[in-house]
Amino acid sequence: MEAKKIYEILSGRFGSAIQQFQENTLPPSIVVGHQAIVEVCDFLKKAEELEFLSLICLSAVDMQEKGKMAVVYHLGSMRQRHTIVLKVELDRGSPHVRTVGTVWPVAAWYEREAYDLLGVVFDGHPDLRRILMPEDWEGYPLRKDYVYPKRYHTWDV
Amino acid sequence: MSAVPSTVHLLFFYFFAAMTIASALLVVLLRNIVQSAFALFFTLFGVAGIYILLGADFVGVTQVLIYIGGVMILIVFGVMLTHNSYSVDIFNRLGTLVMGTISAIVTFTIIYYAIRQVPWRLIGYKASIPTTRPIGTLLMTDYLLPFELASVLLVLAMVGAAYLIRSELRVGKERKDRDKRGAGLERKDA
Amino acid sequence: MAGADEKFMQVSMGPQHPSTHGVLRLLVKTDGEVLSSIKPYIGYLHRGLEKIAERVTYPQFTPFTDRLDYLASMNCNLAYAMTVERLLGIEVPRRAQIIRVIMAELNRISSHLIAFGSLSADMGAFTPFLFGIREREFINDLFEMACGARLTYNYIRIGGVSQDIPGGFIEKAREFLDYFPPKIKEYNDLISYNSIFIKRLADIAVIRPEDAFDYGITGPNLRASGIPWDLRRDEPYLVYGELDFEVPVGRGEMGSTGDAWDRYMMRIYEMEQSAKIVRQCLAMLEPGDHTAKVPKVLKPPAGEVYVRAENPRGELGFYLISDGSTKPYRLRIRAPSFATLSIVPKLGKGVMIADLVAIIGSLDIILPEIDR
Amino acid sequence: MIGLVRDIVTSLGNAGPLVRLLVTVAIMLASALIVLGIVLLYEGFATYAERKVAGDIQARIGPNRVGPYGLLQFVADGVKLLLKEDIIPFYADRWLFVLAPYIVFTASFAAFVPLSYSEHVYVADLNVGVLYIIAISSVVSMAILMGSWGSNNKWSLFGGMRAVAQIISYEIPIVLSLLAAVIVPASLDMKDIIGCQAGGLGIFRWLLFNNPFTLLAFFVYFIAAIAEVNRTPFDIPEAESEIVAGYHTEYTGMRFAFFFMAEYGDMFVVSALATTLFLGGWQVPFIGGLAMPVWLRELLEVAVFFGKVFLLIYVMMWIRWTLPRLRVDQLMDLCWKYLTPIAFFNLIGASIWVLAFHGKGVYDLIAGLYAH
Repeated sequence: MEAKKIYEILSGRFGSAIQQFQENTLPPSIVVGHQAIVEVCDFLKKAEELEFLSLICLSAVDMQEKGKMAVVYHLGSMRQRHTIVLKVELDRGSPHVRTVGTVWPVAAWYEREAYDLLGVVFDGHPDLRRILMPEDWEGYPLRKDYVYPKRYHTWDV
Repeated sequence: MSAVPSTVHLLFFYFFAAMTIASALLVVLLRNIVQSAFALFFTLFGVAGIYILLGADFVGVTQVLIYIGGVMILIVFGVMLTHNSYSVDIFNRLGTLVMGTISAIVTFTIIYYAIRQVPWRLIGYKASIPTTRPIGTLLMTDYLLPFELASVLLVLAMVGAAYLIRSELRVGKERKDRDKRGAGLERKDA
Repeated sequence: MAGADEKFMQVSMGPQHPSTHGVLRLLVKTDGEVLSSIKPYIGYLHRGLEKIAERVTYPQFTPFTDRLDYLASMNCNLAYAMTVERLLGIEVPRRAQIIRVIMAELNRISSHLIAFGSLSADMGAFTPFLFGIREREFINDLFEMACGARLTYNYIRIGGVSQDIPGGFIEKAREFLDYFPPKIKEYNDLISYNSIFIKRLADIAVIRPEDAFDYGITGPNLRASGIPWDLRRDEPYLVYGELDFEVPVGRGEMGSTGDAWDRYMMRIYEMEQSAKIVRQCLAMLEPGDHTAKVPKVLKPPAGEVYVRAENPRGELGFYLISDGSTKPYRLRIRAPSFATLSIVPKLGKGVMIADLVAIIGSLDIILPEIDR
Repeated sequence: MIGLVRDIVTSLGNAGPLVRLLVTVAIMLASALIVLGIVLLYEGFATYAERKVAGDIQARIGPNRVGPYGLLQFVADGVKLLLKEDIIPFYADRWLFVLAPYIVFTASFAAFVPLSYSEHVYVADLNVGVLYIIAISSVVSMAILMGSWGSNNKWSLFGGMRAVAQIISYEIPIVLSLLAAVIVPASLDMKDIIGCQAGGLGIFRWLLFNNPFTLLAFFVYFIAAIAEVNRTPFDIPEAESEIVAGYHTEYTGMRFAFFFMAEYGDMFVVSALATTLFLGGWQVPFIGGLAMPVWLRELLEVAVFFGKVFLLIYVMMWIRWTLPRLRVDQLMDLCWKYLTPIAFFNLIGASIWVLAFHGKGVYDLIAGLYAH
């Protein structure tokens, strides 16, 4: 299915929660309000002609100039052979979004990574801990304004 | 064995006797319960050695096979699998020490006199003869009833043990079923 | 001995353990030999590749992709090169495309050889591993001819490949293709259909299709669950669309579909198919450029792409955001093994320690890719 | 040996008791040392052979640097092990940890005593020889448990538990199938058992061919014996890929070597027991009846005995480098659900055979038919 059509279906159903359609990305993306993301994802997974059964990738992006933090969901459907990108833009100061781990369990790990590296907090996540960095690491390394630490415990970094 | 000059015989006897007594003392005196269980190994081994010196090679070998290969392992397993066997510290408090000494002295006195009283039939040194066949024959003729009774007892014990294990399994299964029913409310493991 | 939960013993499997395939730590709770829960701890190999990417130029990042999945660096190079090309809109010459396919498929074979060998070694049979190494040497020789390296090739570059294949390569590759398929039969005789091996793997850790989707499982592991999905066929890139090959799918030959044995067997089947692909590509090779005209300084227009490619261990995806400068604004690497590992806690409940080894071996995860 | 002692001591005549004692002890020590030397030499070469066999099976060369054909590799290994740092983990139970390897080695060494290497070459002629070997090898499981507990390592404990469960379980089919053979000569004495296997066209009076039940008993025994010495496919107590070498995880240097040598010693003992009981021991096939000097006959007998033993050891090595490993529950299934019942019925069958045919074997029965 065309991305444009998916966008239309979604806006028809969720109204103002579906904010924008970006055609310049590849694959095209839909910007979704962060309150509705779980419902949108759930709908995309379960709707008959959409069947986005797989969450291909979940990434967090630091959009420093806009003062936003984006979480990007790459969804795919193997049966329908289409892909779509969902984006939620969050306040960079305190990025909070609800977890989609209830829709796709794999998101639990992706979200932990996003939390670990960019400090996005996923509300409702059962086990939001650091995953790649040591548990007592300070700061979120993938943020653009990240300051490299000089020391970690007794080691020079 | 007894064809070997008696000095060697004696030497071995003292060796095994010393080993038995020393390790038996360790069993009693060691504070670490696992270590004392393992010390029992040497006690049993020493006893087996004495059996062999007495010309009872079959009994000696059976002692090693059953007591060390079987009973010992069971004891050690039991000790090891017991709760907190790491931290169990056996205190020899003064009261128990005194009581233990007294009862030990009494027991040994009784045994000593018993040994002295029995009119032992001494057969002297004889070339070692195979004991396996006579033992087998005796077990199947004169001592058939005790032998069979012992077997029945063992089978009973085994069945009992199996039953105990099974009942524990059953309880465990019920608990598991109950857990499964309540599982929906538990949080998901990430 | 007993931890907080007195019924269970807590054992740390790893970070140094022979069969966690790298520095993976699994904190397992066991009741005797039976596992009651598994908690994976990763990150021991975290090198911050995504951060590094933001500080180096586009071509400079290519060597780092070698270190993603070091058993299949060609495929990683390929996925990254395709991502940047998509952003730049570069058309790769046909000869380069074919060479890329040859390299990617040869690397797939060599990666699967390790996968099959190390699973067998985990199951206690060490000989298949060395058989696998023996054939892998051949492929390494081929790669060495092409690019001089034997592990981290850095051969597939943005715009094409670093240099044309040398003379004698095609003959040697053909020789390999004649030599290799009979060896697959040897593996099958030796281990695949060994009844102990089947007993150890069949019906172990069955991944049902819905779980496979939920946990983002891709590649051979997904196909083992009975889902015929292969990017090479379903979203063809390079010249894959013109090639004739099959996508093997798990059928539950020895147990249920999606069990460890199916996952293992997928690799064997795929090696056959890859050999077939390489043979076709060798026949398709015709003279031409080995690389497109790529400017010295790459300055892609602002934009973002997500490109994925079929790696031996699943779909490797690169989500690349460019702000118009010479360096990526954000490069997110979607590593197949990362998603695959996330299913282990679910699969590992109530199995035995020996099965856990089978699970990890049959999922064929690789740690540098997970930790990045 | 006792006979030798008696002869020598008698020849001393009226020497004082102290001299007699010293001479006796000296002879005992000397013979023990000779056996120890031979055992150590054998164990060294067995490790070399293992590696060569493995190399051959895995299409490699194996050791080839130290000495001609790498023959002195084991010496180099021995020196290396002696020079290695001897590590005792801080939290280990020192006494048990230190004691265990010695007990394992002593038990494995002690099992060499009642073996009969040729008609006149033996250390001690015990009339309960077979039982003695079984008894003394049960000490091994005890010592393994000691070492695994003493290491204070959870993996070691797993290994120890597995080892003990396995050794104790497999002792049952071993003893039962040995009994099925032993009832034919009606003796537990190695010499008697071998003596009754002479003649019969060289090999047909071996207990292996005595009756169908002994034939089956041999295979049950051999399978169980592989499990008894913890070798693949039954090497779960030291399964490296699962529990990191099990009970000898924490052992280094010479202490580790003791465990290692004990394994090879046990391999020899179980093979020698199989040879003695089923394969005619030192009976030289086909030329048994020929007249020849005693020294030549003895030499030939020793060679034949070792040849048969090494053949069985080779089979064990071959199996090890071919098969994957069973899982712990499958191993127990094999023992309790298959081998033990088979061994039981086999024993009953063998007893009935002995009763029915008065201990005559198949060969004797057929020969009896022709005699009429």
